[in-house]
Amino acid sequence: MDESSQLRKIKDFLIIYNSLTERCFTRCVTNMNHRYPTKDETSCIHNCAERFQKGNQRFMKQFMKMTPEMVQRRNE
Amino acid sequence: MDESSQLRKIKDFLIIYNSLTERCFTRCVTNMNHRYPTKDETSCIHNCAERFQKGNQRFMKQFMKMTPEMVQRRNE
Amino acid sequence: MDESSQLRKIKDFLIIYNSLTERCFTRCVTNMNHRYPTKDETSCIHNCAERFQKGNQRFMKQFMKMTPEMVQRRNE
Amino acid sequence: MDPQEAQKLAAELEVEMMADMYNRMTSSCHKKCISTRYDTGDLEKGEAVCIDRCVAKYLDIHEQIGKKLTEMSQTDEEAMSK
Amino acid sequence: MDPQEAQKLAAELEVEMMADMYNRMTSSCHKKCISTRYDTGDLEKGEAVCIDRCVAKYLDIHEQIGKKLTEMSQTDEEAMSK
Amino acid sequence: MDPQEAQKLAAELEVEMMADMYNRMTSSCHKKCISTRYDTGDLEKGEAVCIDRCVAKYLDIHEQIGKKLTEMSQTDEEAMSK
Repeated sequence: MDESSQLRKIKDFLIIYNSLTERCFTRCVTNMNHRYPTKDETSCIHNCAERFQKGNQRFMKQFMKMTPEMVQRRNE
Repeated sequence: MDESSQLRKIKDFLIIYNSLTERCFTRCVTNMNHRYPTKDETSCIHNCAERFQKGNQRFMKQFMKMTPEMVQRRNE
Repeated sequence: MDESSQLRKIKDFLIIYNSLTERCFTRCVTNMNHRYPTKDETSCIHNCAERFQKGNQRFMKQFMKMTPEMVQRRNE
Repeated sequence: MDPQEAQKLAAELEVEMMADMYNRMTSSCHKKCISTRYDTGDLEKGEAVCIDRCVAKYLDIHEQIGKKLTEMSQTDEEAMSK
Repeated sequence: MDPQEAQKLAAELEVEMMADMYNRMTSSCHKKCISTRYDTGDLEKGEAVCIDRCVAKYLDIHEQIGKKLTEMSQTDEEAMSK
Repeated sequence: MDPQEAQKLAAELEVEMMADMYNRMTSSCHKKCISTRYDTGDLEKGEAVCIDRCVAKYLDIHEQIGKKLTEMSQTDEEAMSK
């Protein structure tokens, strides 16, 4: 893999990382009564991250399955 | 038109295209009981795309009408 | 400061400026019965901008306070 | 800009826009398919099926909208050239 | 970076930020003006009027906020230089 | 691409992603902390405390999620290399 596609891969990872933090934080942290994440919040964060990541893998797999058809139809 | 502004034009078109798909999909597709778009969904998608596109043309027209005044005021 | 970080600074300012307009417009302008902003809308816009800007300063201050710890922990 | 550079930029733009479409799709399908109760880290069967259908449907609709936009811009050009 | 390149980048930045402002405006005004019932593809009269007012008002307010931000940053600098 | 240019692009990417994280954080914490009644331009005491906690918590959770993602990708690689 050349350097330019390696950078693209790092960028894609970082975008997922940033958006995962944003979404799971928004959903799991509901009040600011405490400075540190509570036990419930931490457990929610872990499940949320795992689910999103598994969801992302499923999206990628299905997308990879569908695009060849799409490209073929477009070139017909 | 030189190549750089042609690329800008293609980019602007693709951003509209992507955001139109996102908005109309979000609004028109309400359940995943079927793999293929239903007749109602398809009709909703077409009306949605047409309206957004007509809306976009109206936005652009009004924006073009307003900006000269704005630029003039700023330079006074 | 060299030219490249000066551009970065201008860009950061413009992003704040654009997002501030978007948020305060969305919250303060609730109907389109009038072409010009009403007295209530104008007052809301000014308070909204002031609050967001003060909020942004607080965010930056706290972020600057927290990041050294974070970077240190990461390098341990 | 020489033609080679223009071609390279056009290719980069295509990749960027494909990535943008993909990101919007996952964001939209996430909202439609994945429960917001986070009591477990596993995807349920129904959620996985929903993701597969949602991706397929999204791509179908993206294609339909592409055709519609092309159609509409042709009608505009004809109207202008009259 | 030579001055010519810096100037070119500054001009590109201005175009990019103008496009960003325009996109935020259309997104905001779409939500305020366009009905989400898609039973027809035509804009209604009221929707068109709403768009025109919304664009004009958005630009007014963008200008007011620009002035406010400049004012506030001057007050900050005065406070710091005391 | 020569190594020096690659390094420069990697550094730019890091700055860009840090800025992206910061923007998402402020947007998320704004929603959680700042009242939408705009009857005054001042931050209330409770809002300021909320911002401080929200930033600290957001950074903690960003770190935790980073570790989790690394862990998950290692498990995937082990599973694949079996």
